[in-house]
Amino acid sequence: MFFIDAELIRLLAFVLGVIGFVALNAAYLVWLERKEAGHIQRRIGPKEVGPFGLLQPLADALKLMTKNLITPDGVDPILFKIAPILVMVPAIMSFVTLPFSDTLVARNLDVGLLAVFAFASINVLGLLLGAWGSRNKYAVISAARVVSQNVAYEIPMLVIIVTLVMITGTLNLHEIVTLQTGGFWHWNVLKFSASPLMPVAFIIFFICMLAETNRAPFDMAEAESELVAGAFTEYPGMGFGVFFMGEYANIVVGTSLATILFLGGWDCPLGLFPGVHWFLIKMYALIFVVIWIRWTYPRTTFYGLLNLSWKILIPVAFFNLILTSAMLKVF
Amino acid sequence: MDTDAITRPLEAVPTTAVKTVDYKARGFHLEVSVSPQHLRDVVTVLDRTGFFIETITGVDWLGEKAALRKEAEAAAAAKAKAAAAKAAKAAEEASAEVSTEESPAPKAEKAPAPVAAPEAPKQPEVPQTDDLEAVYDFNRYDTLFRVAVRVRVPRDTPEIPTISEIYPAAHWHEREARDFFGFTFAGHPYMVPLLLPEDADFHPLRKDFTA
Amino acid sequence: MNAFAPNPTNETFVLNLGPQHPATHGVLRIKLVMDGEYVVEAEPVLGYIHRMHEKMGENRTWAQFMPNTGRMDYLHALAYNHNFACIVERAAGIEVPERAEFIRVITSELNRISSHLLWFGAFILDLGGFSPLLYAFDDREQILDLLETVTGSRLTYCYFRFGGVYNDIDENFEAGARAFVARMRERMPMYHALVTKNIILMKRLTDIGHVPAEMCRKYGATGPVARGAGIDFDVRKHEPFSIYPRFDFDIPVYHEADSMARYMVRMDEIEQSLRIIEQALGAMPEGPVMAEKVPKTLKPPKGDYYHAVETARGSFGIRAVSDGTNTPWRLKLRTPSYSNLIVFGEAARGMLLPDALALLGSLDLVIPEIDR
Amino acid sequence: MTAYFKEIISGTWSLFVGLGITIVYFFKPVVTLQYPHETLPMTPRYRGHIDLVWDEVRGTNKCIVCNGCMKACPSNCITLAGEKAEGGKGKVLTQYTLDFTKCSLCGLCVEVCPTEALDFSKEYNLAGFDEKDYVFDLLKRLEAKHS
Repeated sequence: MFFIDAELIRLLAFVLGVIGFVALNAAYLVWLERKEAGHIQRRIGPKEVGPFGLLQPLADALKLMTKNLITPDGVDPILFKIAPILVMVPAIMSFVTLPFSDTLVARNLDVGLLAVFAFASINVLGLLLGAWGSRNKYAVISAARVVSQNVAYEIPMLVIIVTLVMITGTLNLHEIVTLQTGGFWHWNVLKFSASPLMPVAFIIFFICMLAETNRAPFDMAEAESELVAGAFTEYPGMGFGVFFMGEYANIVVGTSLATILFLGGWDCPLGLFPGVHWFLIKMYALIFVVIWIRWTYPRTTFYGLLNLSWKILIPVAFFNLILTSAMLKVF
Repeated sequence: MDTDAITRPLEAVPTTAVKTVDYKARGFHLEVSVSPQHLRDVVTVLDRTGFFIETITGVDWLGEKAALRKEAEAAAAAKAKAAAAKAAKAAEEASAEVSTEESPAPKAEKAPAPVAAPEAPKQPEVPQTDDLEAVYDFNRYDTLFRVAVRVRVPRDTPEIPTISEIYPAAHWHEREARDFFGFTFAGHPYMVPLLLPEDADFHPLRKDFTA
Repeated sequence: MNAFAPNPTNETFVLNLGPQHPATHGVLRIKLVMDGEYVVEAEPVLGYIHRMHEKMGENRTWAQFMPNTGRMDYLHALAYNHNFACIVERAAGIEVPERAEFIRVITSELNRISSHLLWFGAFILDLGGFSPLLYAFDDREQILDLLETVTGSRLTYCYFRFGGVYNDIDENFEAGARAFVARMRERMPMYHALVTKNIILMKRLTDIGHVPAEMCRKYGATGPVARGAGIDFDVRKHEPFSIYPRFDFDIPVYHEADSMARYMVRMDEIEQSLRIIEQALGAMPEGPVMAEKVPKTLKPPKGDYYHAVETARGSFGIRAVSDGTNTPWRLKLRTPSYSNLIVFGEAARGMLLPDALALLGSLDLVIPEIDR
Repeated sequence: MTAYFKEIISGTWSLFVGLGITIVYFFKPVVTLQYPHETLPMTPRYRGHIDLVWDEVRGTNKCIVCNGCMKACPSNCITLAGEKAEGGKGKVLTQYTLDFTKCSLCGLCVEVCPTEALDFSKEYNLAGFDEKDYVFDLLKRLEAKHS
């Protein structure tokens, strides 16, 4: 007889599902981005391939895949090839512990929040190695920017997370959402009983999320008017494609995390019909905002970003931490 | 703008010839001709009085000397012709009562040839080689006053001192003039081709250049 | 100034910015010696698209050179047309009919706005903002459509002739120009709200990229670069040509000498150009658009001539040497971007790469004009 | 200290204003034209490449072979030839070639023509694979149009 662990099958199904979800998201977020950018700029965006240009991502993927995978002269072949995977895989791994709904979660880890952040920090390593390995001056400048940017932004982000963990008292993502159920006034973003600065904390988290995923206005890593394509300058075809997908996967992780931590996950704003659809609505709304921001603002500079982090975000985050702990102690 | 305040220090520089120009017709106010040795003095005066440099224009005067010679010859011929005509007229007047209807014209036309011929080699001030000219255009921000500084050098040894320490802008203008005309700007710190390829050894704006 | 001071080390590297780089807007190459992200030395390398218009001018008649003028600064081609027409008119003593002068001013100012709009979009694109480019193009499209109805082309105009203009304008053009002035006045507050007052943009431009007045004088910088440094210099007022003295307009001058000042000068200039267009449309006389007595083969008298106009980028001067024949002996084209770019080498020293590129964008370079 | 907070508040406000502007445009109709599917009519003065004009009265072109356009062209892209008209006086055009690869669309040829035999075509869809496709035989084009 076959003794196959049911849990293992479930896990495999979930991993496959997650990979499919991520790939589909990465492809269609490109479509969404182009469409949204188009309409913001009063154009249509992709429209030729399929209805509303819906088949455009497939055409793009096909184009990228048929391109020759060149390994340029002088690059470190191992680092050069491993880097895109190092960006992609941790993003997929993060999904393992993200609860999409009450039941839809691959592994409900007790240290889920910690695991997500552990995986998220590998992403930077991938970019650094890829840039370093491709031996391009633009790429190396970009790598230096990515690393210091991430170091600067992990601090306010983690301070906000510490505040949140103090409020909820758990690192289990599923539990964090469960504590927020019952309508939008229970969500962490509006938990004024813990701290009156919770909306500000959410904004800081959101800004840090943008910076961590290298999205505009913090896209200094691939600032195309300065560094051509930054860390991806030397990457051809699908090497670039995987980086690209990894970036969008990271955005999905970031917005999912924001949904879970602050917006009540799968909880309905009015306490009715909770479920995965609410999670997806909130997540895509946040992604819409991310794209909307990208097509509105110019890019910051490197020192502008550090100034923002050290002079505004970190003090405010710490102030929020102290305020929260005081309020938790008092009430 | 007080023209005197500019012209006086400019005239103080040796070898300068300062000439006011009709602005309406020509588009600039002052024309300063100077020998290459004293160019820097003129430019220093302009810098001190607050001018900015607009551009350096090279002009190749190939064939100018030949044209001048021809012109001089023609002028001499005309002069001789006039003199001959006068002489003829005088002669005619003198002999008015003698010859009546005889026309003096054919005699006068024949006359200049022997007169002009010895005059042509009498032009030693026109040398054989043609000139390259560099025209430095200066202008002011506060009032309308354009100054054109002209320097002439022979085509085969076109050496002009650099003014790039006085006006850093000249750094590029001089490189450009060297590219296109082959001037040598003595003392220029970085004389590599600016607009032409690095290994270019031709000067396209010289009139004898053919692609 | 920068929040960090450069930390001098001996480890510099050379970064080749261009000839194909998104921020150089054409084929300009800048050899940067970098210390980390700090620019130690910046040397622009030119000549990748040099077409030798000056030699072309010596090989064709005065009239045949007119199409070339529009191809140097393709963004403000009409000003280049204008200058060449003016210098030949000055040399040959041709009087231009009044209506033609009005048409010249209106079309040239429309062209100036279109040039500034394109610069605006491209500059914000250099700074990483995408949408303002498309909004600016939307407005610029209106101008190009208008100019197309009267000149027949959209970019490299060859519209002015010695003694007038090629075509007369009609009521449709006048109505269109009036509508555009109204539309642009409505759009300017949007641009200021979306871009000028944006904190990110302000942080990127204020106190960055100083080009002070004395540096402008030493390098011969003109146009918005000089006006951003507090120099009240605009050829339209300073050395009036055409019928500009008849119009009531201001020269925007900012004293900060940074990238923001240059940005503001250009944005204010759009409004001033709108004022000129409005006044010119109101005072438009009737009459011919071509001078009657223009000789068929033009032979300006011997001598050299200078004429300058204010283009969108600064003072564009032509020094023409005529030998009395129908072809110019020498045509020297003094282009503003060329002089403005020389400043970059000194001004960019010690800056961070993104700031240096913001400075480069704020100089508003058109490469074919540098490599004329 | 107040400057610090003022900057935070005004800066944040400016960011929201920007978002407000772009979202308004997001819901406004698009202004672009979907080019190959939709086209705009060309303006009457549009300067395409030159074309010979058909003379309705005489049923031929208006050219009198004065070579004015050939001489006026700055880039020497016009070559034309004519022969003595049979019977009548003047000349008849036998060949008119425009090398469009050199043409800069300046219109000096149209302007110089004494009989208005030249005009701008309204063609702008000009793309091809061979340089030789752009050496137009204008006489043939005219005849093809009117036969």
